[in-house]
Amino acid sequence: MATRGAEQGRTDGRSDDEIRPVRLHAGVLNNAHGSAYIEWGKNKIMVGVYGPRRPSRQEPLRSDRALVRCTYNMAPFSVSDRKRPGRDRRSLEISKVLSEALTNAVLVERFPRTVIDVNVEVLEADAGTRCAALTAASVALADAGLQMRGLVSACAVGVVDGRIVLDPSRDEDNFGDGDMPVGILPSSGEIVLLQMDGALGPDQFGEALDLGVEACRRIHVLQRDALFVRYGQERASRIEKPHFSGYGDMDTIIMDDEADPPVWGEEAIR
Amino acid sequence: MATRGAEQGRTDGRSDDEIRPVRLHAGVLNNAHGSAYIEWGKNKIMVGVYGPRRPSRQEPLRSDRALVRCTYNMAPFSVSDRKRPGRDRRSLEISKVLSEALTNAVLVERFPRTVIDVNVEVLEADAGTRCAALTAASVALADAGLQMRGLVSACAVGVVDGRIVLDPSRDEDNFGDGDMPVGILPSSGEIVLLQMDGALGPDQFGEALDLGVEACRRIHVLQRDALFVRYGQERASRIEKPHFSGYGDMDTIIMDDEADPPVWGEEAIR
Amino acid sequence: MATRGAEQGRTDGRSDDEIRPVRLHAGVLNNAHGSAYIEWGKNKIMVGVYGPRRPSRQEPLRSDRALVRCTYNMAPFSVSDRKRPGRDRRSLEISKVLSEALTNAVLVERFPRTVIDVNVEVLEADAGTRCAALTAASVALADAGLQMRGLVSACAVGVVDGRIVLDPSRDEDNFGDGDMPVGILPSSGEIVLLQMDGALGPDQFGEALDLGVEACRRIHVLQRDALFVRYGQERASRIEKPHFSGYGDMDTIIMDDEADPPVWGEEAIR
Amino acid sequence: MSRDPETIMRSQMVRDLIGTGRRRDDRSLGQMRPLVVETDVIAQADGSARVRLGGTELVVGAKLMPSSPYPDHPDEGVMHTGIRLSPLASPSFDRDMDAEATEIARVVDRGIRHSGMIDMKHLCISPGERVWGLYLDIHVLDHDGNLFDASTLGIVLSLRGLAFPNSRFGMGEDRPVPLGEMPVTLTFAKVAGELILDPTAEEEGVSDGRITMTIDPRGWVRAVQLGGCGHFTLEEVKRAHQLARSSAEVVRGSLR
Amino acid sequence: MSRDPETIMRSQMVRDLIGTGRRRDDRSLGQMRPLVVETDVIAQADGSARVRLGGTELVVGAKLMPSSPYPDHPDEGVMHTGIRLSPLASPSFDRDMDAEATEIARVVDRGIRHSGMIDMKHLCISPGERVWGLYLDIHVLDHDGNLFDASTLGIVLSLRGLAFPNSRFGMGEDRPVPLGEMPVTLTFAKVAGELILDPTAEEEGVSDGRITMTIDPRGWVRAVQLGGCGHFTLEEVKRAHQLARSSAEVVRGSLR
Amino acid sequence: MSRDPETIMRSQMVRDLIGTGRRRDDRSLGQMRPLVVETDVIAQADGSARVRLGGTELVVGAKLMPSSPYPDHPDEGVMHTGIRLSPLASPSFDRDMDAEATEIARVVDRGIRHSGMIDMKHLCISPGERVWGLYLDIHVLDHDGNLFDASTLGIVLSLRGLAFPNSRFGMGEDRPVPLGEMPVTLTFAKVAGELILDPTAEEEGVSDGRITMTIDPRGWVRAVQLGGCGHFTLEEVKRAHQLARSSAEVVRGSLR
Repeated sequence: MATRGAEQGRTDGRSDDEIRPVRLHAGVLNNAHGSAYIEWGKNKIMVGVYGPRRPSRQEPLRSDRALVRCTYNMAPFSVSDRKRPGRDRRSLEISKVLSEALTNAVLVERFPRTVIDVNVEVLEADAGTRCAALTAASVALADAGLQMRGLVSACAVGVVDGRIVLDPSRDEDNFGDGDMPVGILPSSGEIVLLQMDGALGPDQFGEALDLGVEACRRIHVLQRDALFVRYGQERASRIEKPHFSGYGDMDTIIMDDEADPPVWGEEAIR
Repeated sequence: MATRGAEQGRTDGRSDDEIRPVRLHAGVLNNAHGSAYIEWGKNKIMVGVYGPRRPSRQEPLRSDRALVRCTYNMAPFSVSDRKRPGRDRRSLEISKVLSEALTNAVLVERFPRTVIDVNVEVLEADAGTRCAALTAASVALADAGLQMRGLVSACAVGVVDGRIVLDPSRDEDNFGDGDMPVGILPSSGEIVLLQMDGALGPDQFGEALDLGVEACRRIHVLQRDALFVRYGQERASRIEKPHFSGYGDMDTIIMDDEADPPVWGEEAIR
Repeated sequence: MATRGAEQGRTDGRSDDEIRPVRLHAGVLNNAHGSAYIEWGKNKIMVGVYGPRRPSRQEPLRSDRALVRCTYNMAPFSVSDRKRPGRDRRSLEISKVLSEALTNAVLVERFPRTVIDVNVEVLEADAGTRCAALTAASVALADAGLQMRGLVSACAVGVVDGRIVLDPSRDEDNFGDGDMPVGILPSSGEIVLLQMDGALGPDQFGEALDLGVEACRRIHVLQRDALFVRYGQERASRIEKPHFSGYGDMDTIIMDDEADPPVWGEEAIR
Repeated sequence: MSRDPETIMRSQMVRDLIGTGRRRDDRSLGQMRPLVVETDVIAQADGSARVRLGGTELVVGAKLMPSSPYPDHPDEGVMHTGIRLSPLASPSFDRDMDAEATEIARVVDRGIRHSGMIDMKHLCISPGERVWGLYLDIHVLDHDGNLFDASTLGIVLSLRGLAFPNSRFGMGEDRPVPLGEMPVTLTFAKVAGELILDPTAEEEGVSDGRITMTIDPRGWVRAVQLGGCGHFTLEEVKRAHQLARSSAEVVRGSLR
Repeated sequence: MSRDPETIMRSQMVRDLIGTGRRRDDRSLGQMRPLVVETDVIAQADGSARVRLGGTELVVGAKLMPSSPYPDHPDEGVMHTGIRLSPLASPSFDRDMDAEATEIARVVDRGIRHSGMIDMKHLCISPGERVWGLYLDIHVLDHDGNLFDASTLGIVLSLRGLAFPNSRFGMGEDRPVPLGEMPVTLTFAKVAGELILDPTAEEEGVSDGRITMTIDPRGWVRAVQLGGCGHFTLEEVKRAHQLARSSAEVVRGSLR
Repeated sequence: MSRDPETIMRSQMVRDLIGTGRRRDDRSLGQMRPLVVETDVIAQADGSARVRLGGTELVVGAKLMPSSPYPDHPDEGVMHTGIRLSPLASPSFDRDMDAEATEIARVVDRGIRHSGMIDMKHLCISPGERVWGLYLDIHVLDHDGNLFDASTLGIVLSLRGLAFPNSRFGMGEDRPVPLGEMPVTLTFAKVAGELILDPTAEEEGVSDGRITMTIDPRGWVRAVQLGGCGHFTLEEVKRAHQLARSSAEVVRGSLR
């Protein structure tokens, strides 16, 4: 694929269509029914899935499908100024859009009157947390053995100095002109997460969208790799499973567009 | 009726026993089972009723009657300094006394184990909101087709410079010596709302009470008119129903003590 | 018992192993199923017990035993600076440790799927409230006629100027080097409340613990006396029951180590 | 909330008795229950009182804390009245009591505030900058009806002897807070068409409403609150007013 | 949340009709409902508007209050957008609506903010010290779908005629707040594979998702939000974008 | 909360095994689980650590923020310890965990505070005006028992290498925070009459109580907490104290 806009340069030296390094691991927690850990640039996010299950508190259920209930939470130490613990408006909105996007990923009709809890814990935040969380969450859902329509893959597109760039960093997000997180179901090509704020010219919108969708497909390869490592080879045992930092023996998946990914049908997991 | 105390004058030029202009409309909302909109002086209040129904959340019901659950809420823009959204102590108390007063209006024994929700939204406040809300709420209950013991009519009495005045304005309320909201069931003459704070001399109390009760009967006429407009002539269709501001075709009921109101039994509504 | 450390003196003139004056009354409230009032130094605490009962709100119960649910609350006027009403972290922790300690006192297995509510209201606080509350709470549980394994008796031990002292006062607590509340089941000798913070040398820990356990046994005598006054003589009628202040006719139990307490089996109460 | 036959019969009995002018505790319809009071019961408070009105018992603590004035009243102190309906005071308090607690606190507050027992200008320290905040906290320990009247009594008694805690805040010597005359709050329940003073919890439970009035020493009405889904005729309200005025004198006399 | 046979049949009917290019209220798929607007409806607000979009009705009040700037933007005012989904507006609002309310408020806020209709620098009073806080409060009175578009309309109209309330705060004479061009928000639901503009509550209920776009006068996209468990093909999103641009011109024209 | 036969049998098995001096994971009764630690895992924190103690895993982040001192300690920094029992860490965390979380945070805080590992006077910037606020936030990711000991370990490790972030606040160069020796927290569960160190969640579930002690380098006790409806004989508590002292040395040695 052609490298776009590399001549102008970005603050971290990436070309305009380059995604930050991503490391993604499935099945990293003991208790959660399914889990995934992602490092995406400096973002560090843990996702744990429980369900389908009956909730312990009484609450409205759906008679025709499972409720996917995502809770996005940021650790107090995840950002520069300590964040006060607890729910705020931003995390409430992100929880809602992630819940809705993930509802498309799971065959929710198969689990009526249940809840599937997807808990997202942002340990370190560096722009693009919702895309990283969504990417990891669908891997965690697959790790939980849920019957799925497909994984959801996500990546943000930004506008910096009038240029469309992929996966904006924190500086580019803060001082850029726009941010558009995109999440797709690669199995069908459908878009299930799309938000945007800032400014996109009439022609830029389509261009940004195309770039975002293409990036999601690259992310999808990493998701399949992570599940392959977890289930294909079984070399990562429950005890000695990969973790989120620099242990020598850790299975680290560095993004590599050239790699030929193993064929993997995530619909058939477990 | 004799005009009392007109010689001293009031800040807005009313005589002491004069009520501010009142406009009252029934059936102004599409979704609510019953609704009413009132403009009383500069007060603007919308009331919507749902019920009798089973509440969606689990909560204690009464096996012998319906619970009338009034929620009084002020819009943030309804007062001079922006009001923080959410429940406060004042609105909690008003919600309670309105709920209790309205319980007398509805034949609650006919709807055991249900809830009747009366939602009061104060869009603009200018003294006397609880009386205006109560007046509109009982019209909204009638509009919902609930079997009723009668409407509740309300009006406040104030003390300004030692004089008893009807329906004090905001200035009179802030700088006056007392405020006494009165609400009655005109069908039986019983008092169902009575609060007071300030100072009323031993003889003034009875005088103020008499004046308030008499004013409630005047308000009652307006309530019957509003229901007559809504149901008697059916000239206000569901789609082109009257609204709360100066549309040319709006049915506006200006208070007029001399008018001979149509005979109307609110007990027989629907 | 020898008076330890009396030569150094304490701010309030007590010897190191001397407990502040304690007055304890059982059955002081009309509505509560069981109640107790304690004055311990300047601490004034009321405890009321309800249960075993089904809670009015839906909540998780235990199929094998009753839940003992203690709520420790401080009145806004109980401390020097007015305390904001409502739950705080300190009261939440104290409520939890008191609940757990009292679970040992009651034969909870006899009341499955119920809740026993123990409400502690601290009217005046002066160091050592949790021990005083626990002492009174178990008397209130006995007063409620619950089948019990035994009373729980409690007293704190402190470290002041390197010396182990019993029942530290507020000054000693604020400026001392350590505080260790101890609560025991005198019937079995088991320790059911133990917290500590500050500094206790390797040998001091055991010494402090021994002293605390011994003090609990002294407190136990007072608890039995209070129940004897309430049930043994029936001289305190339901109407003219003892109260928490200086009425002339009040039955006041001043702590007295030498007194020969009446034999009393609290296990057999009611 | 369901009503079993026994409860219904018992309610009927209470009503019938009152219909004949009598009450279960042998009081006359216009009689208050025995009142036992004590002041200065809480050393940490700047004023405090304990009130036992029949089977109803509560403690009030008053505290003065330096505070900021409201911008529109720069030379007046601020006053806050709160109440805790502790779950230990009644089995019926095992649920959200916010609406009930708020109503009581606000009605009692209005009676105290408008009676002029405390002149808010006396609570000014430095106009526009610093005033005393007066916190009146009511703590209910046993609920057997009529919390309104007992609460006002508790506050009034806690105010007697209230002193500015100047020494605690490095502002010189403590000195007493000047006080006006005390207001009295009187509550009537309507049962079987009769107005009964100082209702018990049982009487409140069978009543057709409640009316509460706060009366100052000159006989002026300072606060009124009708509640409990009450419906009173005009004559009943006026009669309650007359009864409240005469009863206020009795209470005032007994506490002088 | 259970779906009875009647509801299922009704839903199918709505879908089938849209599949043939028609809607229950006889609109074309790309047509908005009748819009009735009125401004300056709330005297206490510094700007206000009432919007009736078909059966959806809401009031917006804008208020300016002196406030402190954020440390990282010392010369800019602050803006807060809130929404009340009053229980009177829909039987479905009889539960916690926090997530829905927050999403609408934030999406609408982003569209207004990024469109530049209000330059936050114009809201500066004294850099680093005092700025105007602009509070935009949306009050929903009747909910028949598409609260996003109606909310943006209400805010835009409440801003027209917004004046700095200098006199209220002793800062001289009131003067109008300079405004840029208005943004327009357009929402499409996907039903039976079709994109329909300005969906009713019933249409939202049977849809396979929702896409909301805010378009500025130059045709630039200022905010996008996909929701409602939506799944849209790339082509559908691009088509929504084209439709939004042309529809924005229609709305803008009708409100000029 | 109902206990099915399988759970009862399994509990009995765990108990019986411990009664014979063995544990399901083949540890001895006084042995801790394998401990894996890593520091500086969160770049945004001023100090951070990750701890894996058997199947329990948590991350601690320490942050320093300029703050105001308490009036009664004008020359000391302030410290706050918080914990998040994230629902992803255990199926049993799908409910209100406030009481549990508060207890852990407060007990761990007391141990750290009283051990003197951080002298609060070192956190003073300008006496009476500005001090450092030290925020210690524990984030539990996997719960397999003994959160007390793992939390203290996480905090201690996050403090090692903690630096004053002077540069972030325009106060000159960053410099390390002076540290004293580390405390160690040891928790024992009582099962079948035996004291077992570092219990798993399963062992906690069948235990007759829990006792937690924080020991400083001189062997002094700095915090104790008995919990879990525990009932311990005097001898058991004293034995726990002895075991804690010796175990603390082992842990301390392994982390030096």
